[in-house]
Amino acid sequence: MSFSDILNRGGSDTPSGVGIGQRIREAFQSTVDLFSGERMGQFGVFLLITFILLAMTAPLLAPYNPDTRHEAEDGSLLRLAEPSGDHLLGTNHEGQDVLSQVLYGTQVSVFVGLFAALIAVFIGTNVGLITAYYGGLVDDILMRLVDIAYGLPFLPFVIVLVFIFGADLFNIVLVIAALLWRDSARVVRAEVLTQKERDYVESAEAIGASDFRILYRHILPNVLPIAFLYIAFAIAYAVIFEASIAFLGYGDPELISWGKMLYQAYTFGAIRFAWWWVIPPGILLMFLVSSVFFIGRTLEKFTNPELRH
Amino acid sequence: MLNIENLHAHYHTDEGTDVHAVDGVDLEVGSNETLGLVGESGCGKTTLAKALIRLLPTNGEIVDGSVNFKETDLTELSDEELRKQIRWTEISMIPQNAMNSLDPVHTVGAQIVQAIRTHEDCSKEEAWNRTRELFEELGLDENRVKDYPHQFSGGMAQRAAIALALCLEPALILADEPTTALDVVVQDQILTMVSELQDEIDSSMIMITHDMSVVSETCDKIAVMYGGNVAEYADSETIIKNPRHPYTLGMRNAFPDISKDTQELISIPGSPPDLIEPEEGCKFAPRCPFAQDECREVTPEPEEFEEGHVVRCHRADEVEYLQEEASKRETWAEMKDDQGDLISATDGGTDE
Amino acid sequence: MSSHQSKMRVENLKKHFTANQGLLDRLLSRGDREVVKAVDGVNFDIREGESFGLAGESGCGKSTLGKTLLNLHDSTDGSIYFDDADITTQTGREDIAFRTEAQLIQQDPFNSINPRYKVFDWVKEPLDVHSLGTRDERTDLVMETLNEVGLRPAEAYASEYPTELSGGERQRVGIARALVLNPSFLVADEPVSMLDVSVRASVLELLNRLKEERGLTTLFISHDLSLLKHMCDRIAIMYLGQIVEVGPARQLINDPQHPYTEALVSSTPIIDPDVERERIRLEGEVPDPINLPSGCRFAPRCPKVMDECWDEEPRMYDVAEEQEARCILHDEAHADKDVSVGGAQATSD
Amino acid sequence: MGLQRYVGRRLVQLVITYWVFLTLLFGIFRLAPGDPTSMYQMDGLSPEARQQILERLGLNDPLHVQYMRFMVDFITGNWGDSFRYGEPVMDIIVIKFWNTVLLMGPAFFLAFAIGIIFGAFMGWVRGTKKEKGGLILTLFARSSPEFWIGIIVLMVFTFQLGWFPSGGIRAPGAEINSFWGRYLAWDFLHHLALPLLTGVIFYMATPTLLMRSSMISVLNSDFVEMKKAEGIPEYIILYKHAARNSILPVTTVVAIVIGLTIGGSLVIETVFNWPGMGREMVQSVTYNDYNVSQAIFFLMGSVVIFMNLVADIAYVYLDPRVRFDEQ
Repeated sequence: MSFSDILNRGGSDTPSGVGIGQRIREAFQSTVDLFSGERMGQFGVFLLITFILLAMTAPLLAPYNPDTRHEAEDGSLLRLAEPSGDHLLGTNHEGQDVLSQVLYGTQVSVFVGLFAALIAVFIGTNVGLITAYYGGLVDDILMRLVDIAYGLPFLPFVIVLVFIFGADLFNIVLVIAALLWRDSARVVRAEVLTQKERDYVESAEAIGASDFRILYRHILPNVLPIAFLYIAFAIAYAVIFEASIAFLGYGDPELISWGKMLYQAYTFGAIRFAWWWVIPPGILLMFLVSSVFFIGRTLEKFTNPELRH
Repeated sequence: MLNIENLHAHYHTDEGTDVHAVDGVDLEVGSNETLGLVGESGCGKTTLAKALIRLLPTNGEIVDGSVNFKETDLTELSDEELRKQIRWTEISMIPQNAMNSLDPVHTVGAQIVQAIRTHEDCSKEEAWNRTRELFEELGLDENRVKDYPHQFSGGMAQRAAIALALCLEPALILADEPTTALDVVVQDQILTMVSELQDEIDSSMIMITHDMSVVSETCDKIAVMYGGNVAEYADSETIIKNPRHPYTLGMRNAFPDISKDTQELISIPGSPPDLIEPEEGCKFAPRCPFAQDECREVTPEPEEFEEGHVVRCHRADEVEYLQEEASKRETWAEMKDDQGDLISATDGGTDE
Repeated sequence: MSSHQSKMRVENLKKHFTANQGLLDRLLSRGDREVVKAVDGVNFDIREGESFGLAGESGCGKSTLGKTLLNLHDSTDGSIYFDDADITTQTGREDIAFRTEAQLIQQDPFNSINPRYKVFDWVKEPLDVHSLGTRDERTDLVMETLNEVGLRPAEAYASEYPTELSGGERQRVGIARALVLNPSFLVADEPVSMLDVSVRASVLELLNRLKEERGLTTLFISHDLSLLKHMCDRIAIMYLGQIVEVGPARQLINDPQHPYTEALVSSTPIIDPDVERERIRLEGEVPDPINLPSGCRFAPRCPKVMDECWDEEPRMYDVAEEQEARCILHDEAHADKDVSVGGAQATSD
Repeated sequence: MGLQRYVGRRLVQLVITYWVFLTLLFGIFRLAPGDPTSMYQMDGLSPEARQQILERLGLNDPLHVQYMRFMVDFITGNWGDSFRYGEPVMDIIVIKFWNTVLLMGPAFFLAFAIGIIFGAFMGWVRGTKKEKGGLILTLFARSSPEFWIGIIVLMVFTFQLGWFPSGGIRAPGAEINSFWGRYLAWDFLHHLALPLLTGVIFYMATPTLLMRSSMISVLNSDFVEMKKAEGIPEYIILYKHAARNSILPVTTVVAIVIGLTIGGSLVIETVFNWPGMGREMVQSVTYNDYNVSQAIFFLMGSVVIFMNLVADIAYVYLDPRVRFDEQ
């Protein structure tokens, strides 16, 4: 690296040199480097990107409108048709194309997973940073809240809240996020407590750096790997909970989701015979969730070097 | 009693290269003798000790050489033979950090009792009684045998670890930086006690440390290690007062002596080699003010000068010149200029 | 004493910690909080341009004292005069001015640099925080400082992450960061104890050179008396939150006047096989600075303890030129006893 | 002394948690749309009659009066009547509570027992093919929602192999003579097998993974190396030292897994038509049957809170460092 590169790197608009954005970018870069040689992690990343692409292109890829009720040649509803050239994954009890439904279902799971996780970890990371750094009463009260949140049975709580606020996709996202933040808050807090004891924080205090600077420029970049890890876990939980809510019949009635497809298949008794209706949404659910767990495995090695061997 | 011949121990890295942590070590330890193993971090002293009782981590391996202990080659024994015949009954260890070396969920006494009963056929009461006696001997309250490690202070934990090391009266004790983590007062108490007890049970010891003053006071023989080799080996007095290896000379310069009123501390430039697939040549040559072409091209072999004084250096025969020049600041400073600006002022010498 | 210009004067400084308890404990407890008296009534002054050594065993409060002097801890009681201004009462901008004057060099080179910062950013940060100079000026200053601490070529080091550097190099980066604000006072807390022996000397050499060239005043904290003897003009010995002896470095080591100093010196191993040391064995270890005994704090371990030692805390006595010790052996009432505790250390020079 | 104080402090925490939990419970169900009368509305309920019902149920009182009454009633076990069944909630729930406990309790304990053994094994053989295979299987198990595992289990064991019944708690027409006769029967176990298997597969992933990573870090610790140097046989190092220390962090996820288990009962009971609390709760929420869903929610929360307390106290017993630091 040449000298001018150094200067360019140091040259963001803020008077304080390297911006927070770049630090996050660098943390991200080191996270990317981490995946080299990690086959499980790479597989996870590949799967997750595939799912995101599928979600974005579902309307293009889906052969039919998922709501269309197809009819057989004799004009009757094409119910529970086995997979064929026209319907690669057959049809369901209302003659709708399973493949198209599965593709559209990707959108719900990916959307809920990503958004709920980002909101939850954003809240959790900030709560963790602030409580751990300032301690005292703020810490006491917020951590008691986290304890209480752990004392609530998660799924029943989500269902009651979704029922109360309405089974709208955004509500589902918000309710899941409102309950999931506790995980990342607790872990980030623990990590900040150890980072806080490290000498570089003292060094920042000694030069007169502000609390904000210490929290967001010094400590945050060092807890980002663990925040990324908890984004991965939060995605997994959010996807599972959304699917569970839908399976119990409390999902957004306007949308097609994998959980809802399985709910319909199950209540119709289709698991006895119509495998083509049951297996695809279930398998995809499993793969979507496992993709983030595989990524999480690799991130975990980063946060806990002892797991490398 | 212990005779190490041409020992090579390597660590395999993820990149497929080998770190030659111990690279052809020859050493001897006589009975009731204390050998000091001195060197800086990464010189292979701890690897050597672990290789002796085959405790290398999974990526470590003894690739060549032999460790002859009382006429048995330890590298040839099966794991089970080694465990039953050698470990703890013949060779025990005093760790650097006693607190971490004791299992936190069992009492200290129970761990000593376990070690005794694993190797000796004796009743529980007898083992506990012996443990209490050991505690007494090490200046610990015998009622604390039922305490957990974390209830001990650092010094007490170290004593407990020594009790554990001595419980089977082994023939050889490996002490890996046994007092580095302690304050000087406690260090002094413990070193004195270890020496006394060692005499009492008539065992030998290998004391690993980076502290020249500790080995000078405690050990009969000293081996100075550098880059996986023994650079110089002799009795303590010779190593301290009449060393021949430039590295030993440099270390003497860098070490402050409390008994002196004026002393110029001189550092050795550069930093230790990384030992990944080392090339031919003396490993100290890049930092040595006396290095010549031969030093950079040919690996020096150990050579015996006076009785028992073994040196690995091509120029060890010019002892007077070396000792004279090495005590001057300019020698080490001048040498830096030959190496170029980067290495000159720093100790780092990263490969730029 | 008056002939010396004082850089930092400390009067009756105290730093007590109360065990951190949670909300619930506070509600439930009946006021039985444990107080750790890490620094408990310390007086000394550091003269302009000198190297002042602070020694003691772990847990004696020397690091806490160092950090309190830098205003990194709020003091519980007492005053710290820095260039004749009391910094314990300063806040806001004055504090910021003090921050540029007094800097810290830390012990652990592997922990003291934020692993996410490059050397350049790390050394430049103090300038950013205090908004000093234009961007170009900052860059020049950083490069100059890197050169000064021996990280040459500075350009090559500037773009490195700390993980790519050796311990000695990192310690130099830490020194550069402390120097970039051009301070007049440094607290060096065990600056070489984590480094290899062969490297230590070069870092010490650098600190000595900076002291000469920049006229820095340094507080040198270490547990290693041999090192302090070679680095410092004067040394203070701490025990359980108090200074028990202070005096010129060589004089204090060669002829200690407090039984604790004597024991510390006599426990230090000597490399020269010709010098025999007289060992004074102390019983036990440094206790926690909670529930301190009345009277002399060292009494429970002191080999020379007398009945009077338990009565009240001894004051500092003048024991030799510029040397003071906190021990009633030096009280006139004991003039008949053998007070010459020194001479334990044979000297070879 | 120290231990008592710790337990005492923990009990005070428990009371606070309970209080917040009950307040939340009260608040949430007051917020819920509709009221118990809505299910009668389609029958042409007159406004007067509706007011009468609300009056009888005390739903017209000021909020703080309702809150006080709610708190007192809940603490004294007076949970009111079900709007839907017209019977005391207690009577409806008791049997369902036991049905759930007998399903989820064993699932929870088996998941931990198997997970700890399996995880310890994976940690011990770290770096081998066996470990990697086990890890991938565990990750897939953890990635499957309970209902999906349940569906697969049903498809395989019931519809393909026909070994087990598809749901319910006993065969139609089976006679019940007593409380114990209800559960100590081959028929019950036959019905229990599949839902239990589903629960164990899902819940064991967390303890397994944690035990594995905890085991790996313990195996890297100094004292394990020391025990090897002492010549202690490997199997003793494995169970007496490595596994014993590795279990400590695993106990900290008991709370999380309990929460998952209780929540999971909703799903598993729905899949297998198990007449437990979870399925009852899902139904009562749909029917605005406040009293029932409140009571079930309260019971579920109580189990979680209580098990957290047990786990915390167990941790104190397992780790001498905590036990003695409190003194």
